[in-house]
Amino acid sequence: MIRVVVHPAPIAIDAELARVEAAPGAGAIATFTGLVRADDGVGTLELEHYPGATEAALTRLAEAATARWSLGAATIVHRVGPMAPGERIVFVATAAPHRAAALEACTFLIDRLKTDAPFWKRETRDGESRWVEARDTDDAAAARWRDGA
Amino acid sequence: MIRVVVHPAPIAIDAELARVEAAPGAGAIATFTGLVRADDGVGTLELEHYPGATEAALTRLAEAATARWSLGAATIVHRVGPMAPGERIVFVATAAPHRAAALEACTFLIDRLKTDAPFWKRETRDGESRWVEARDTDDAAAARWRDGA
Amino acid sequence: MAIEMLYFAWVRERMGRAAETVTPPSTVATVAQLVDWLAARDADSGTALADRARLRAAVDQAFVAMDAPIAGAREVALFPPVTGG
Amino acid sequence: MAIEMLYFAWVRERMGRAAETVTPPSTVATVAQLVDWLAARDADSGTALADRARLRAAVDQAFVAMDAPIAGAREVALFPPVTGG
Repeated sequence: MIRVVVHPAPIAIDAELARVEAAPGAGAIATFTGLVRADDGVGTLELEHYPGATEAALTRLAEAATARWSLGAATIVHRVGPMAPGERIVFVATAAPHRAAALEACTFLIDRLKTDAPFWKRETRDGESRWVEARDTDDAAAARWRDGA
Repeated sequence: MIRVVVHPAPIAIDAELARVEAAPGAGAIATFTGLVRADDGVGTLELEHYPGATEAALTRLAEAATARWSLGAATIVHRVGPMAPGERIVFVATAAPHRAAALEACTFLIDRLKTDAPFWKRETRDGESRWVEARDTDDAAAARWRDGA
Repeated sequence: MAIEMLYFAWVRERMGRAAETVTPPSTVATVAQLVDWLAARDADSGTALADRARLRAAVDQAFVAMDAPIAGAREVALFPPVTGG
Repeated sequence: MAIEMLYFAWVRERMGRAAETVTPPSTVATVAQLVDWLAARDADSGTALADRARLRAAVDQAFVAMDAPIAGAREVALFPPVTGG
């Protein structure tokens, strides 16, 4: 059960979790939520994406995780547009019979999302607006899932 | 910010998540939820615990994770008493500035909880009630976090 | 010295009680010796505690190995391997 | 053949447009050659696309390397390294 949502509305975790928990064979649910940090001078964050290609990339990731870890459910919800500190940017949830599969698949999805899905962050910090630079650590985190690692 | 709850009431994830997301420096939230599986013949599950010792063990785990991964928040909620298929047994949540710390700490907490906290499951399956046997894989999962691994 | 014994899960069921206060002789120095002494009291305790390989213990709420000393212990718990989460 | 170009993030801002339809000559066979050709059109495009090391591309919505062929491509997107999640 794959669910991919890219949307400007706030992310309602409740409803998303209920769907994932209802997946057949769900004994273990892992989630990851990314927030706009409230404490390091960021005023607002704006997320741009590549309509169509983004949803396709996220769906491919969810399909890969579902096949590799035999997931009962994989959900990726990514917010786009402007958002405020403390708000949720991204929510990933996985359901599996046992915890190792759910937790590993959840880590895989957020690691790969960071490098494989076309999103770009622009943040306003101390009154100045700039595009966020990609981080080398994201490439490294994504790389460890390749080649069956 | 450590929060440990051992309680017979259903686990309300919403309120727990809101607390964790409000932690100082929270940019990444990882959660794990364990459910009574609905599809393998289990009618009811009953959780027994060691009052006092259980809370102390969970608090020690949360403190260890907080120190090791510099968490902004660590929450462990464990249900006890009788529960039905599909209901939540355990909920673990961690908050950190970055995702690797939140995800690793969450995995650590549920792995170690399985072996280090005094809970015992009794399940009714196909009309017969029996105590659940410990799994060797749980010992192995917990062991990989020891000795600074 | 008096020790408060606690039993959990199938140990509790097989012992037929959740708790009891016992006063072992001073020759009983470790958890393993305490289990032996309890098991020797009567046939029911002997049966309940027969499967030593599947018994775990805590002394004053801290998990310990079976050869741990019980000197000064106020509370000793016996139970099966844990299965939470 | 006409190609629909899409620009995102600072590439979009520096190009001053989000999309355009271009018809490069048949000698333009790869993404890198397409970027060179676009950059040579005018000073603004040249400036916008100057930082080649930080340019990434997708052909028909699939991420590709800069030496990927564009034969038959209907849509080519240029953008900085992604920063979602």
